Amino acid sequence: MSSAATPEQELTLPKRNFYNTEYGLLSWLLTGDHKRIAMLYLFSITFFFFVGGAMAGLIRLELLTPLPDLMASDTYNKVFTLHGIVMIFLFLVPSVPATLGNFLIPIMIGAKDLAFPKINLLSWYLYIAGASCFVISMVNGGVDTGWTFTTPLSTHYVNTNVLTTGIGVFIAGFSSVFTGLNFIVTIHRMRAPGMTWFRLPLFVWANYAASILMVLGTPVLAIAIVLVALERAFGIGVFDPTKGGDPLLFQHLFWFYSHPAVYIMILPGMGVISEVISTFSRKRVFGYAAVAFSSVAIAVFGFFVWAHHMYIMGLSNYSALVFSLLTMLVAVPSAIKIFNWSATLYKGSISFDTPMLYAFGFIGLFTIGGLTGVFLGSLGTDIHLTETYFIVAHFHFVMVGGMLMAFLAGIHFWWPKMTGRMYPEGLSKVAAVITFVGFIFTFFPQFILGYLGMPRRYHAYPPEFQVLNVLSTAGATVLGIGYLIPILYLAWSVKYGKVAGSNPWNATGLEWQIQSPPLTENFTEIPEVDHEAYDYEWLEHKNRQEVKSIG
Amino acid sequence: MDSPVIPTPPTPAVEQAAHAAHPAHLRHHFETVEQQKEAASFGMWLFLLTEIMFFGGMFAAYLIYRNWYFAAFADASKTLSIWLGGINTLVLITSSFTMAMGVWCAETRRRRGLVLSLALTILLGISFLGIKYNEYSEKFEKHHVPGASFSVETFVNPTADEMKNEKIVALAPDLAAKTEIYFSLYFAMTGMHALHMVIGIGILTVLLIKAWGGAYTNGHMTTIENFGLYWHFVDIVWIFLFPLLYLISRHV
Amino acid sequence: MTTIDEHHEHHIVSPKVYAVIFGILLLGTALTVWAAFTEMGWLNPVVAIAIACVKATLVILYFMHIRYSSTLMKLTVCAGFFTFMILIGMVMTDYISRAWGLW
Amino acid sequence: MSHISPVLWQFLEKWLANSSLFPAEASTIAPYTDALYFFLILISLIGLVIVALLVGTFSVLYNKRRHPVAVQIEGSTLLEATWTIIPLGLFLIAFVWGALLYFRIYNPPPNAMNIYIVGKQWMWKAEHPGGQHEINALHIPIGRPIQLTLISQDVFHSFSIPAFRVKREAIPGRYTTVWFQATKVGSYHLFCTQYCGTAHSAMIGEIIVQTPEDYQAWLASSVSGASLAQNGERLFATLSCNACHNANPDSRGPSLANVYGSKLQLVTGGSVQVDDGYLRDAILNPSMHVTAGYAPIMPTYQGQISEEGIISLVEYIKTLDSNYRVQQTLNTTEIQNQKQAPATAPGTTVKP
Repeated sequence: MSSAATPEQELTLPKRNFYNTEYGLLSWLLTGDHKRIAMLYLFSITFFFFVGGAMAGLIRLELLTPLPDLMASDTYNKVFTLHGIVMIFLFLVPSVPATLGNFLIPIMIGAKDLAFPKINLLSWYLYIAGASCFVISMVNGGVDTGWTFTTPLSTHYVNTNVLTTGIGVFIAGFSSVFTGLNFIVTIHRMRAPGMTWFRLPLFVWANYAASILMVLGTPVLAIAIVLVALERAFGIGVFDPTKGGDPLLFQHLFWFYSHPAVYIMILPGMGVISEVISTFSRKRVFGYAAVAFSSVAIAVFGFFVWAHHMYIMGLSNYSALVFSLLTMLVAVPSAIKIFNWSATLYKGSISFDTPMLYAFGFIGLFTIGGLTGVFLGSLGTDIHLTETYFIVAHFHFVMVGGMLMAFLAGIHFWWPKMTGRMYPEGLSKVAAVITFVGFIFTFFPQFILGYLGMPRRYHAYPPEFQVLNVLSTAGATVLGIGYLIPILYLAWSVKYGKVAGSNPWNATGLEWQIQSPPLTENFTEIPEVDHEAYDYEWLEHKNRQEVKSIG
Repeated sequence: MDSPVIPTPPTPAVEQAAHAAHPAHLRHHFETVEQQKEAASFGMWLFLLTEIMFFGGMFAAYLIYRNWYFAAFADASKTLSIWLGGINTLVLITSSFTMAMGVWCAETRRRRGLVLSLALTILLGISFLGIKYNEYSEKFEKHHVPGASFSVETFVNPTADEMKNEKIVALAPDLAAKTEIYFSLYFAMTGMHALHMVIGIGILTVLLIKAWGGAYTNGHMTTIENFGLYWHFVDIVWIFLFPLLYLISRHV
Repeated sequence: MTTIDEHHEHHIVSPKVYAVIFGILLLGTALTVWAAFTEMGWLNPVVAIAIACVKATLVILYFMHIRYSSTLMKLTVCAGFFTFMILIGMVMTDYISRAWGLW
Repeated sequence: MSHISPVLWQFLEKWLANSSLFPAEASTIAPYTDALYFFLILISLIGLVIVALLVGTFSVLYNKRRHPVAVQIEGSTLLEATWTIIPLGLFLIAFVWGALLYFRIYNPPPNAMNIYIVGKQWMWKAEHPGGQHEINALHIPIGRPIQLTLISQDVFHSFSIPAFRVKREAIPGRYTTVWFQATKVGSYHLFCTQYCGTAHSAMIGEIIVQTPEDYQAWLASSVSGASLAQNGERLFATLSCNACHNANPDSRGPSLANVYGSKLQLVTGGSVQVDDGYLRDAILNPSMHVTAGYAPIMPTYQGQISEEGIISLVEYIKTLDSNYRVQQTLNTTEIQNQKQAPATAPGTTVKP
């Protein structure tokens, strides 16, 4: 796909771009450039994704047979704990915001950088520091509390590296606070002239909403973890039932962050999907305002529903009613988004490039993931389904099927912008399909397992569950391959890929109107925005002008 | 599209000409000094929001346990000295005032005033911590620090205790044990607050040295203003901690 | 440019205002200690919190210049306290209603 | 299939035949849960099909080759309102239906038979009122509502019986309850579903549903000592509870006759309904639960009685229906002590 406006022979990489203004390791480690920080994040996130993925592989391999035969129970518990911690704190939470968001938000709003470049770099260092804590705890023998750090298990009953891991979560949490803070300030303060709120790309809206959650939610997790650490170190008794504390209070504080955290994870992904769907159907997103506001609505309602993780944990039943009702309300904005995306295709001019395939995958899997959320939000069915593989399947459909698909859609969509080169198209489409099929095979059987009652975090299980588990493990193999292929061809494309040109998809965002890879300063002069987001007529007009001026 | 990468110096917009920027203070990615300033203070406020939520978790815990174990909380609160707490409140409010004056000096470009205000603020901050240290060490002596050495003796047998606080009502051992939760929250909340003070004093020292050298009184006082926000926030936390921890049911 | 006012002229608060606020804060501290020693029944904690809220509001409005800041800043501060209230309020729905009955 | 060896084929066949796709419906609640479950599946399928149809049809109709120029459409308030309100309505139905089911599962009928469950790392201990004691198993009769009162002595556990569609967490320091009525004889899985440490996946057991006759036979065959109430009575005496709670007119503690289920006036001014949880709290944190008219002199038993001991005491207090019965306590206990060896009775384990 090359831009119709640019003849083939002109496609060479721009002489100056943000990669070659400075050289050397230090120029990367001390950079203030949001694009370079985004690339740093991309590397570290990908690395930890494969660490977490390897853990997932071990889990699935263990569950191939009903017997606890591959590893000891302790090891298994440590593996799934680290799988959760690594995937959530080191991959899902920072994935889209810290890589794509970091790279694109300043460009999309017409700014030269994020508001606080040094804090942006600090975020990355905090991320690495947090990750190091996890690695240290892993090397020292691991931690087996589950990523949820349930008290009093984490405070009194396990002998593993809870403190180190807790410090890691605390630090990684502040990394995400600073990213969110930076985004909010940037989006409020740094928009180019003419870039009003309702001209912002939906990706920016989504990241804005997620940033609000990061800034306001994460500190509550931080304090919960601090109290767990104090409880462990000094026995302060705040969560200890024998001293009069309430272990459920920890659940409240923990989920006050950790439920909104799932929206931190999914919202930026939804932003990516809005961009991709619009670009490849050559149409303005259907009901722009509704999609934008639904992001904000999800962010706001996201704070009101956390206790639906605690229905059977001894939450007051009256409270459970309230939280169940609010949970139903938060499902609505997601439904709006799905329908709006579908309607965007109507009378579009759809092409099926790789990002679009991933976006279709997202819509399908996220719809299933979202709807099964209703099963769990509804009090009666939650009793049977919670803490089983149903919930595992549900959040993997949303997080992996939703978020990861969106992340891959975004990476494939903006790869030409980030590197200036295209990846092999046929292969990438094959990878997208493999991922989708592998995903369905891995996680769909887990819904059935869940209704059968197979508990999550089980090392061994009754033999009659084996067939479905074998299916799931087989699917996981396919899924693993699906994730490995992009890494290979994307790495290949950095050197050998076809030069993409500045706007290979003919997209309307400001980021596509500058060279790829961009200059360190992004824009030679700050653009005056005079058109709405996704204005394809404006783009066509602009392209015609350019052809004329060149001719 | 392939124009040279050398950043063109930002041209101040016409309407901001009055603020005509000293280029050294305007970072390359901002258009105007005003924009940079607003961004900085907005960022600071967002950071303070995270601080609100950080303390919020502890306030929630406090609220719950205070309602559950009110008698224990009331009793334990009486072991704190209102004098020390009250003086500390005054000290902190005064330091907030000197900080505000420091901001004013920076805004009106009074170097000596700024240096004096910052020095006073540091001094007051340190005296706050000194008094706090006094209070803490008393808790260690009386075995009121939660953990292995915690003892409920004071509350079970208030008359036997050396402390001359007749107001402590003797509690049954099971209820007296709940004072540990009070002290846990006391140490967690005041400890976190003190930690913020320590960090604040550290930053203040740096600011003081820079202000001595003439920084911040040259029209670029954003750093001072933002630090002021932080310091006032720490003050606000204490404004709530004082009545909540020291003044539970003193009238009985 | 946008629906809410995001930019604002810089306002220098005069020392006189600071001094007045400082005075009120000192008075408030004295008042809250006095109130704690006065028997008011269930009003005691309410009064203590109310005084603290007034003091905090004064600090925010004057020492922290929110009174002279843009609407955006005012909204930001409100958003912080709103979220804080959600945390407290929604946690309390559980703790208050636990005592209501068998379930 | 001829190239697959017959042994492997047989294995496959057996393997597939023994695998399950849908859990047994073995309680009165199960059909209700399944009904809601199928309703939700139906909604999900409809939603999924609509989305798939929209995306699929548009992909075919408006793909680039067939439809080279897109028609720009802003949006449609009417359509958007439709797909806001219809899902909202459906979700609200799911909420109301789910809430009703929740009431059903967590509101035991008054005639339910109570069995105590104590969870610990990593086993389930069941205490039948008759003194029968089981580990990682629970025998219950068919056709009779059974209420479980759960507690954990260490971390959170979760008592899950998929065939009954019920589940409840065993919380440290607090009783929770759940009830069910089995409808099919058989043996069903019992899982701990809340992650509880190393051997979490070994904290499993069996729910054995029997006909009333078999159940009676099992009860008779597995009496291992005194009943829970008798154990509690002995504990009541050994802990000298009856020194104060002796129902004499000048006693220092309130009489416990008929206290269970009554409304108690407390010194703090409030009144409270006496249930299992209240009795437990009153034993462990007595000074926070002082009956009006009495002094807060009762010592705490925190750390002195095991959870099973507290359960026995609670069971015993439930049986106290007259002052005469209370005064008999010591006598019967002595008789009990003569009659059997106390070691077999699990409820009386008194920690040093």
